Amino acid sequence: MSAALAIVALATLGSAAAAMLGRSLLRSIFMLAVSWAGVAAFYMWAGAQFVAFAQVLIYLGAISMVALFAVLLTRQSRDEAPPPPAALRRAILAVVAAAGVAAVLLWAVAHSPLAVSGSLAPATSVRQLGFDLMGRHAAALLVVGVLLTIALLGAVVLAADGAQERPGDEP
Amino acid sequence: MNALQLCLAFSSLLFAVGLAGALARSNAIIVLLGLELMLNAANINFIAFWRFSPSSAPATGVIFVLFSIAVAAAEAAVGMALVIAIYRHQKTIRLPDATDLKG
Amino acid sequence: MLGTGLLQGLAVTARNFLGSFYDRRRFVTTQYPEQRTALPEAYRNFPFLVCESADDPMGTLRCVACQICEKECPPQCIYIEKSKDKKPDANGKPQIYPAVFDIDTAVCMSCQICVEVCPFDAIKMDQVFELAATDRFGALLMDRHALAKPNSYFQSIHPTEAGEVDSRLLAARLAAEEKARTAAAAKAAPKPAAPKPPAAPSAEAPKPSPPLA
Amino acid sequence: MSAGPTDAHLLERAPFLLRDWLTHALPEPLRWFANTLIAIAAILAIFGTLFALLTLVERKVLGRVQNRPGPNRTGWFGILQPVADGIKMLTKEDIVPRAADPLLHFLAPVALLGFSVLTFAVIPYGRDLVAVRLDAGVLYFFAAGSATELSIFMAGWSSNNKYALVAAMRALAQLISYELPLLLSAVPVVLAAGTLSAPDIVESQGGFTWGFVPHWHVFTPWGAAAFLVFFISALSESNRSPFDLPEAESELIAGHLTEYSGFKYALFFMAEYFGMCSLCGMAVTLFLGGWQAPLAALEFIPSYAWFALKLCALLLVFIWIRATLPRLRMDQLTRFAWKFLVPLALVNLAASAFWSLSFGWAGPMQALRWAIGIALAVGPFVLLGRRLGAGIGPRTYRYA
Repeated sequence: MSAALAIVALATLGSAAAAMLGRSLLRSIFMLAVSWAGVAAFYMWAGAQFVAFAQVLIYLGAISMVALFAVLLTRQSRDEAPPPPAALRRAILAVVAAAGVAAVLLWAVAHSPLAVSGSLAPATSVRQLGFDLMGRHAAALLVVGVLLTIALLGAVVLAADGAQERPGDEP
Repeated sequence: MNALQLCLAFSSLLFAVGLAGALARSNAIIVLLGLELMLNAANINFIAFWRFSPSSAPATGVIFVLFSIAVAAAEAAVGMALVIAIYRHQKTIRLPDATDLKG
Repeated sequence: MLGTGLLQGLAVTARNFLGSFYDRRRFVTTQYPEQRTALPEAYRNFPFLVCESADDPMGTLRCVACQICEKECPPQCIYIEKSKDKKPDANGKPQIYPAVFDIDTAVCMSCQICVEVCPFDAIKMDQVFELAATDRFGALLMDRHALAKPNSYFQSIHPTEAGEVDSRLLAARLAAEEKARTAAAAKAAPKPAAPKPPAAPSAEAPKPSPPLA
Repeated sequence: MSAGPTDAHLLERAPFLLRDWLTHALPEPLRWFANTLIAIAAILAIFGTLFALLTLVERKVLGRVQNRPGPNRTGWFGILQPVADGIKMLTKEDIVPRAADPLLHFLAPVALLGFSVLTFAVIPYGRDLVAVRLDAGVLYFFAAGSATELSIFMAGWSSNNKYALVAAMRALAQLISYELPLLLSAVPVVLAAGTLSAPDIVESQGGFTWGFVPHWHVFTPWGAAAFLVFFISALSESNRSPFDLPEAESELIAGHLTEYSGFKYALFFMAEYFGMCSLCGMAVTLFLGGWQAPLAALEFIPSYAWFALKLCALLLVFIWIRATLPRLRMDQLTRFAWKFLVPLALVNLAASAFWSLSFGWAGPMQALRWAIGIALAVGPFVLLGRRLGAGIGPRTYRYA
């Protein structure tokens, strides 16, 4: 049980770290895709199948695609230039800060009295999940739907080119 | 260390990796993806607490993660659109270079 | 309505699909190496040398190595060497013959000019098309042994043209015979002892030599 | 895999009997493992064979449509042609361009094939004949399917070839565009069946009206419309003609496959056909009643035979369409997805909701229900179609 978790965690963390360290942007995104898949594997391990599939569908199917498109549409930045000294200093500071956060979090995790119930949470069926979403959380679902719609429209407006569509381009 | 703590440690480390990436890199896309990693780490916490906590309301953690994923998708779409808009104005997506307010 | 055109297209392909099973006129493919379509008579490519008999092709070549075709050939794919000696042709008359007659089929463009200029009806167009070879230098260079094909073959591939050629040759031969006979008779009347001059008939009718006797 | 039905007759239980005969001697945990392995091996073997046969059938059918016999030299009616192709592929040199990213270049076909094989896990091939009974099976199917896009992009980018990259961009745009209608046209079925589990969706389509009209979703107004949308999107998702833009050989050489040769190329080819098979299988599951027999009298034929029959019929339609339609242009492709299929699927969602709400209507109300249902399915199609085709008259060809 824990061995599976350890393998998943190591793969996820390793690929995430590789993605953050990598110099080639596209390789970074592929590594991130692996790490998101690792998170999905964690959800599977934890018995949240529905969330795992949603994770794969949205992160691997949509967000990585959007990132790839962004990379290809902003061509110059395919490979980052070697870091200037200022960037290097920033990177060192960032790693120190992240390590500090990690240390605090780990200390907190290790020292808080986290009780684990003897029985695991019952695996929820998709049916139950659907009733919950439409019942208790219906308002939140609605808000999320509106948010997604507005975000999509906003993204289209932001990314749209000002140039008019050429009139002769109709099929 | 029990299973819950293992999961939390995993999510803390993932959060730290995402934070380091978001702070250290100058490329806007990688910064955004670092933010996504941090969101993922938070989601892992939700699932872990739902799974192992003694008094878990049915499926609340799962539903929260679903909402979180939806918000993350919206965030990614808007973020990438912003990156493209910045690139169109300034011909670069390195964040230290994007210092002008007027495009 | 949208999609009706697509349905029409699908109907057309379905008709073709089903039709290919029962309609032989639709299904025109022939299984080539086993099944061969008859070539049309007018089909011509690559020249060959006509000989009179299949048993002795080299001895009965009509070609007298006049080299007109070699000179006329646009891509210059014909190479001829005259023989030093003379050999009796099909009619027994001594003639120069081609010691070497090569056609490079890799170069030949099947223009048929060699056939048109030949005064002896000795080179004609063939119907071969399976000349593929593994050696592109040797195997595509045809020598006179490969090129010689009997008159019967010519008649089988181009019967109309072969009939014309044969009747022309026969008429010329008969005319020459007639002439030789009258000449012999005329000569026999004043001077019966004089021998028959052999060169005179061959000069006026190039191809058919006078009959032997 | 479950234990299998016990009350069905012998032919119906044949796959389970065979499996149990093979594994009955093993102890319990090992037996479960062996059963799973057998299920995987069976799926791979059956669909591998189907792939080989499909390449041959496709070429034969295309040949017949063009009034020629198709491959007929290798073996009886060309039956050994797939073997010959396989040997050719295996013995070809495997070329990796010097400027390519060797790791990703290698991983792309493997990942693509892996993801497309994953989708086979949740399709019910017969009564209780499903590899993994997932509660969210349909979602799993689409998740695994969407992951294939990543590997296509991987192939295009790692080749370091401009044609491959352009094709990969096209493939991405196309797959993302058509993923949406594909998902949206599956949602009404989920709504009607009230479950995301593929076997339960098939179960919900059992039974007959008046003894001969099966309760398949395709025989409802919204179901027919959703099936149409799903089928068109499936054509596009599996890169089949007329949506085979990523590998438009007249423009992009071979698309993302340009720099692939030998066995890796064969893997791509295989993944494409596997994707086609799994999408057709999902279409059969969602709309055509899965393994259900079309007539009650024909239920003596085992369920998996019915599934195979429906699957092959759909695959043949795929080939038929390939033989008929020319390729679309890129802008036409995306316009068709966003301006026609997506709105149609969304409206269809409403139609399906109406159908579910009006479940209790009876008598003359039943006729009204059908009328409204048909109007909700056909009306948007006609209106959107007119909008899509606005300004395009029938073409006249001056020299034809």
